[in-house]
Amino acid sequence: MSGNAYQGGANRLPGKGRLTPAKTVRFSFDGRILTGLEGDTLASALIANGIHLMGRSFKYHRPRGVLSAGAEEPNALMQVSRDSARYQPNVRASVQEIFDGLRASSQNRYPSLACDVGAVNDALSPLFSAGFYYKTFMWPRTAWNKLYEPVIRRAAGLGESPKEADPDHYAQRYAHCDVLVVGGGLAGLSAALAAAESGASVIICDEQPEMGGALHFDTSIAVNGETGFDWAQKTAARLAFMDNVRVLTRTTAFGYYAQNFVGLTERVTDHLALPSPDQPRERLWQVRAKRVVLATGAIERHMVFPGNDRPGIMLASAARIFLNHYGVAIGAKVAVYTACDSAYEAAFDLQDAGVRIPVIVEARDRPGGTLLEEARTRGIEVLTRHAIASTKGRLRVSSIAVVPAGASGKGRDIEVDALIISAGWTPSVHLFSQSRGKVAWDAESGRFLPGVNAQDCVSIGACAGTDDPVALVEQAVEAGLDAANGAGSEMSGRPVIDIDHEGSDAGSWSAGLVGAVGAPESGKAFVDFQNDVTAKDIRLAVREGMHSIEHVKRFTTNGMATDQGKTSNMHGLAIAAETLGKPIPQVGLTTFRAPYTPVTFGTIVGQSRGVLFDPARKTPLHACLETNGAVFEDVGQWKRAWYFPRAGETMHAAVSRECRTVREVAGLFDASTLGKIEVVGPDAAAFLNLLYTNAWDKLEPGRCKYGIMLREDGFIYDDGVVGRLAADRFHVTTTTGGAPRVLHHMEDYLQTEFPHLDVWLTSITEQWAVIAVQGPQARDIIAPFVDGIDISDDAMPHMSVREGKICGVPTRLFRMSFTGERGFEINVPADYGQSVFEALWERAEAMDACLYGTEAMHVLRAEKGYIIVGQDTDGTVTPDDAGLSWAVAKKKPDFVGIAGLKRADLQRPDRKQLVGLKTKDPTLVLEEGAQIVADPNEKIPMTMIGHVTSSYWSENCGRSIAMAVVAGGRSRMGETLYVPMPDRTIEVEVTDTVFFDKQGERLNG
Amino acid sequence: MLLIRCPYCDESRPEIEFRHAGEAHIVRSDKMADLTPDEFERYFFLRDNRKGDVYERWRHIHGCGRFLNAVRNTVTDRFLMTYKAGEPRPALPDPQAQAAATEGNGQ
Amino acid sequence: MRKYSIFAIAREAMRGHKGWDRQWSSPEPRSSYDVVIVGAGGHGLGTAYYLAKEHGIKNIAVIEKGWLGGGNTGRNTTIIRSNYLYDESAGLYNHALNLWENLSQELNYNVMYSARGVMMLQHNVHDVQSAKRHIHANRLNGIDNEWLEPDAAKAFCPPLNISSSARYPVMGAALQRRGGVARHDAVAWGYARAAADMGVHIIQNCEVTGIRRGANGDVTGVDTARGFIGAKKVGVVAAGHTSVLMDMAGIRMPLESFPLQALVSEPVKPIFPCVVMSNTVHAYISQSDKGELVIGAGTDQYTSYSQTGGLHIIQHTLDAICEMFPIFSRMKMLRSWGGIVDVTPDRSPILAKTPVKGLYVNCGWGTGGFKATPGSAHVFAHTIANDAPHKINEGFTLERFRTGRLIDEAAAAAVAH
Amino acid sequence: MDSPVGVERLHPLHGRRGGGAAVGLTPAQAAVRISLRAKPDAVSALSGGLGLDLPTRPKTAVVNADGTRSALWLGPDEWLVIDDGEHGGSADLVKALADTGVLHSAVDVSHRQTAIMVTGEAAAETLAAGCPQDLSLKAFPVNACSRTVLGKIEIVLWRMADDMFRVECWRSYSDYAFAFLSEAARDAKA
Repeated sequence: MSGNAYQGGANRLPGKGRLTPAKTVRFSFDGRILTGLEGDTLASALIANGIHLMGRSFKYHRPRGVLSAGAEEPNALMQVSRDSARYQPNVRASVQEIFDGLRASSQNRYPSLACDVGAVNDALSPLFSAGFYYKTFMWPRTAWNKLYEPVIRRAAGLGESPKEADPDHYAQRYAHCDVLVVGGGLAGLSAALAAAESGASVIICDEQPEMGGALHFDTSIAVNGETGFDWAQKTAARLAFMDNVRVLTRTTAFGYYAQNFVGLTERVTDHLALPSPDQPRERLWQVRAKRVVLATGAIERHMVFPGNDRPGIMLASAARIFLNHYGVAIGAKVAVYTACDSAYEAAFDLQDAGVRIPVIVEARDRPGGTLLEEARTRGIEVLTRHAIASTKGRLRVSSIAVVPAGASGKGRDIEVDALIISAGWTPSVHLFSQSRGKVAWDAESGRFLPGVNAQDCVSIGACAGTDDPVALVEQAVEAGLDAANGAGSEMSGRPVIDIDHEGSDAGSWSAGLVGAVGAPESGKAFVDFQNDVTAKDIRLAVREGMHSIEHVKRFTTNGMATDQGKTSNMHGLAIAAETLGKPIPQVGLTTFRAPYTPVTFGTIVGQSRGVLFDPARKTPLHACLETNGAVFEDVGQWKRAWYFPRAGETMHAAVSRECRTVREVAGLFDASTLGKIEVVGPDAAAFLNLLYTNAWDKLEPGRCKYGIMLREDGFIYDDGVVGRLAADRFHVTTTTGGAPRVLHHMEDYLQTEFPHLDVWLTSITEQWAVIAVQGPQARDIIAPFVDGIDISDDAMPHMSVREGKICGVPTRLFRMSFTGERGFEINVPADYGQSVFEALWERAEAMDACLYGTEAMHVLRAEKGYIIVGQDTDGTVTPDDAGLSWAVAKKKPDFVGIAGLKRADLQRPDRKQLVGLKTKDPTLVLEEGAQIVADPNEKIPMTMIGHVTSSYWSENCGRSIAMAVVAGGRSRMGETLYVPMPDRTIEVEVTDTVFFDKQGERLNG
Repeated sequence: MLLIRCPYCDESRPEIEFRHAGEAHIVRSDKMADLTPDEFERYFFLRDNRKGDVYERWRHIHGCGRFLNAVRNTVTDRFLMTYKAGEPRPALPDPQAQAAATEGNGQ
Repeated sequence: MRKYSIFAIAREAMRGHKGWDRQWSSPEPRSSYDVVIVGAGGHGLGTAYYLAKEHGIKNIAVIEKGWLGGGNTGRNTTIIRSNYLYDESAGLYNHALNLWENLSQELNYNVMYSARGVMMLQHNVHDVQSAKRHIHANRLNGIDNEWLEPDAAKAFCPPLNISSSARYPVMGAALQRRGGVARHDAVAWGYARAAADMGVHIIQNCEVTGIRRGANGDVTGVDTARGFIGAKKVGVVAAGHTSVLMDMAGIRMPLESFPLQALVSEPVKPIFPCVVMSNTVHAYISQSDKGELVIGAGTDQYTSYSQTGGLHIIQHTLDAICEMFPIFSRMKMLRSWGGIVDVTPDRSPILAKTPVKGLYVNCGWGTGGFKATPGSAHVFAHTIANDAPHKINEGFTLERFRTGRLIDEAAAAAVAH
Repeated sequence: MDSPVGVERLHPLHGRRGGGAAVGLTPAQAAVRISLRAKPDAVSALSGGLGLDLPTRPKTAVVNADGTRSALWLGPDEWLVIDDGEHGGSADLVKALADTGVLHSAVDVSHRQTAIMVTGEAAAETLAAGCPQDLSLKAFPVNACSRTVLGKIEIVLWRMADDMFRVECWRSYSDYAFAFLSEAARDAKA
């Protein structure tokens, strides 16, 4: 493109706009290499290159150009990529800045944008009235899934999803400030300046690359003697320089949550050709502000008339931005169709830049102020009380047909190559509404304005209906000072912001709603461009009984596209109101919901990806276990050693070997993840009496006991061994998964029900690494390392605890067993865990002991009939159900769960009770979760009387073993029951739950 | 994310430091063993679940660890007050004072 | 009622669609009805429909505070499945699923029930045990639910990340092929249209302010924003607001109401063929016919009627989605919203008579009521018409919290939705 | 407690370094830590036992004269006492407290926790990536401390100087904490 007189596109006007002609950028659109200027959006660069056709609509696949120059864009959505993984669908061309190497392509079209077969839908559109799909596709029944739905799904959907994992990263920041100013236009900057100079901490954000808001296009306002836009840049720079201010551009406030918590999304690199790898793609700001100043401006509405969607037809403000900011003329012959004065300013700017304005079609009786006269002085024809009846031009508007308002007929054709439209401005009350503030209808100006606040916020400027720049600045400065004052800042001072405004008063607002214009009924007059919702669709919805605006929205999909109705909602409402014959406020306004504009999932996720998705908790022994070949399983957030396969060993073989070795020699097991709570204080035993079903008073220091904890409703909540270290000190253990909730549960009772007890709870789960040494040789393995503790059976019997040293470090040594073998659980301070473990393992390995994992642990305990809470119980099992009624103290006056246990249903004799199961064929291992029936010949639905909770191959028993809960199970000993599987029914015998060493002799070797 | 004033920390803190702990001022009988099924149902299952101002418990679990009580409006989610566990159920602030509080800072 | 069909559309297309009737009327309320249903969501409208159609009661009003279908019916993520563990739940939800399959034809309204399969991912040994317990129980109850190994899960849902290096690798999945989604609004509208056609009055924008009881304690009617409306029987079907309404009749409920948020992405071409849920990483996702990814997860932690919730809940949800489906990280959240779900202590609904004669309640669906809509409505209509529960909802009583005979799907480690 | 011969005290973040020019991330040296619980009437005796005045104002920490021992207010009856004197702290604080004879609970949590020092001009910004509290000097001055949240874990945060924070977390979360802060540090260049 070098050598082109017009840098960055043929429609670039020399001397116009604020971009630098020398700074060119090369990008591509649908494979065509194009040149734009640095600072261009895709939309401005394409128009500069004479391209108006940018997309296809959702339903009818109609050719579309850009409607707006901002975030409200419904039409010009594109797929944009930097490389194959950095790809993004549905990007608004009016927002995406171009950079060298950017690739854009149109979407929702096949085979090409100019020639799209999907456009056949447009021809068939009479069939596709609003909600048509509710009325058809019902025959034959199965065709919906197989035929209709797939077709509908393929036709819908705009762009394509990314197909590769996202290589970019995202950042997040919490921020706190006295004042958050949303919007960096004249109002927002003025408020921020006033607040900041009063000493308040201020965050100001704006979605555009530069501050300025409407000053981007409105050249009629001068501030402090310079152009408004220049003032905005200088003010932003001044603010950015202040320590108490953070200025965020390319940053959209998307969600206003409770108590002034506002989510902002900052686009950090999507406009850069070569971002640094440390830069996040986007950054989420979660701001808590003492006060929020909403200066979110207003959004221009389009005119609703037949054929209003052709490429080349756009909002007047958009044309003005393209001209005044980007230096791009949208056409050579541009007509105007308006019901709002501000379109005249656009027309005059265009004319001043050399664009021909063949006609201004004015829907009203006359425009405000002296605009009519000025237009005529400029030689522009103004047709008041006129409407556009139709337009022509397949891929770009080529002519308009103008008729007097209310008249029918073909009208007068006027040739154009672009058309600018304006039906007035909708104040952006989105965030205000999200804050749960109530909007109020202002009948005089025909718009919803902020009404009653629900949070500590203030709306200023155009979003609050303040149109006059002088009044607006006054209001903004007051809001800034007041916000600073409210936050406790006491500095005084008032920034000087003098306005020189040459433009007309924005004035007349009322005529722009379709209801008032009375546009012709024929043809497709689009209300929601992206979803192809026409005025007729809305009238049809009302006719069909959709009288709530929410029904209208859902039935027609008006306002539900990616722009969320920024340009269409008010029109939809006005048409519905007109059809219903009701005033607008009685029809209501659909609720505004976060986000204001779509927000990237990755931004919301931030750092919570990969290893930071959820903490992976590893025990102090993890590294050694890994070195020794452990395979790990996830248990809650913990990584636990599951089994230790040797070369060539299957899981089954490894587990069998581990189980056998533990019973023949001994095994080492990492029990560090078990929850541990230190209960300290003179009332410790009294407290445990209340929290456990067991009685604790008589437990001597140095002894341990198995305890059961219930919920108040009588069901088992957790279990574990509790050791008494001293009269006033207990070492409580919990299940691995239960640790946090058990502590919370105990704190709850301690703080709120039993605050009179002198006792404190401290989590010591992570203080201690726990090495279980289990098996006949357990004592011999640890003996050489133990210091100061007599570990003989007499001195330290089963279920006792001692404090002393092992390997020279302090230990809490428990004599206990979850395997049925002689066993110890060695607690050592976590940082020493690895060293102690290595010392023990060196000796144990030499003695042919093994390491065993959770799977072998499960088998070994099942051989002994020990339950695992959460596996053999769920939240519906009582102690008696689990065969643990011996652990429920009969004489205690109170414990948590005592009342719940007494309820009728918990006393039923036919409750499901824990039993053992032996398969008739000892080689068959039942599947955990398999259901049990008494009558194998019953037809489906079968009567299920229980299920298998635990089931394993037991190498030590030489057969399979299982535990199950079975209705009335304990009275069924010896009975044959059945486990129906998909391919066969397995016969089982009900037994008790102890499969190995029924007398428990092995606990003492 | 709500902002909750912890009466122990004497500061407003973000919701994620807290855990909601259900309706407040439900009294656990000192004779639980004698509760009838009806009484147990009332104590353990039935809840006011009011639309409007509710008394509720929170725990500043990732802060000072204390349980506390709050009065919150379940329509606006605005906190009217928070107070320490064990303190008696306070009368609700009069509506005018509430309105005044609404005018000022949310918290 | 004008029959909906492609031929009707074609005829209307030729005359500008001027001939369509109102789908339902907006009549003035009568002074009294045989049955007043409070709440015009899917469950309430469906109840009225089945009362009229199967029980011959035509003098019915459905009274709605706002606009019909505007509560949880119009706010949920539309997942349909029936692979519940307990016989009672399985019976109820499968009854619903059987009705879903013919609902479009039954109502002559395309509710777009799409049996694309609901796949529930399992990420650890405990998950797998629990899933298999469900699968076995479902099979013996005649409910389809099958186990998929990770490769098969990936084949069924290609965007799924089954890498063993994921934080919580997929160890398999339980798939119910008959599960799927439906179009939520259409369910409410379809029932409304069909009920109205049988003479049911649907009265919108009419808040119930009181439930009146006679001298003998029986229900006599409801006070509303439009005056007193007499009724022999009143059915409260007002998910989220049940406690508030039942309080008007002096009944304290075992319910708490929580905000439940959901969100959709921008629409994209078909990429996601089924519904995927994960209880462990905690999120669920499907793709609507419009192309939006429809995503949800758990409730906010506190009780609330605000219909809004915290951004951090959305964050957790999307963390989980991007963990399971890393390709969606660049997708964009288009819209988020909140509903109010009332939750029972055992996470199972209450579909029952109450201690007040003539007053019936259908509530407590927690986060998963949509899937039950036709089944719930059908048995609730039976309960009201006969003043006795249908066999299918016999267990879903209010009394179970006194007796302890709970239907504790939550405790059985089932998922809530 | 003395580190015995041949048994190594292995810091869970042994050898880790992170951050860059604007913020440094360093594992703190080993320390003795006590979770101390007591009612108000025991505070003065316990203070005597520890040789420092236990703070009674929320969100404050007190450091002894030679800077080796500190007490952090965590709750109205809860303090975290950290001693990182010689050899990673060798004081027997449990005994010292027991000797006061007043009612309290002192539980050794030296190994339950570990700490990461976050230093440099971007320290507060780095933490703000995951900590929802206001970390401005006004709201969180030097010697402010609080149990709070960092990303998905609980931490105790203590500002020891304008640009120096100590982040205490449970040892199994320290991998996460370090990785989280490392990524946050990439973004938080002052």
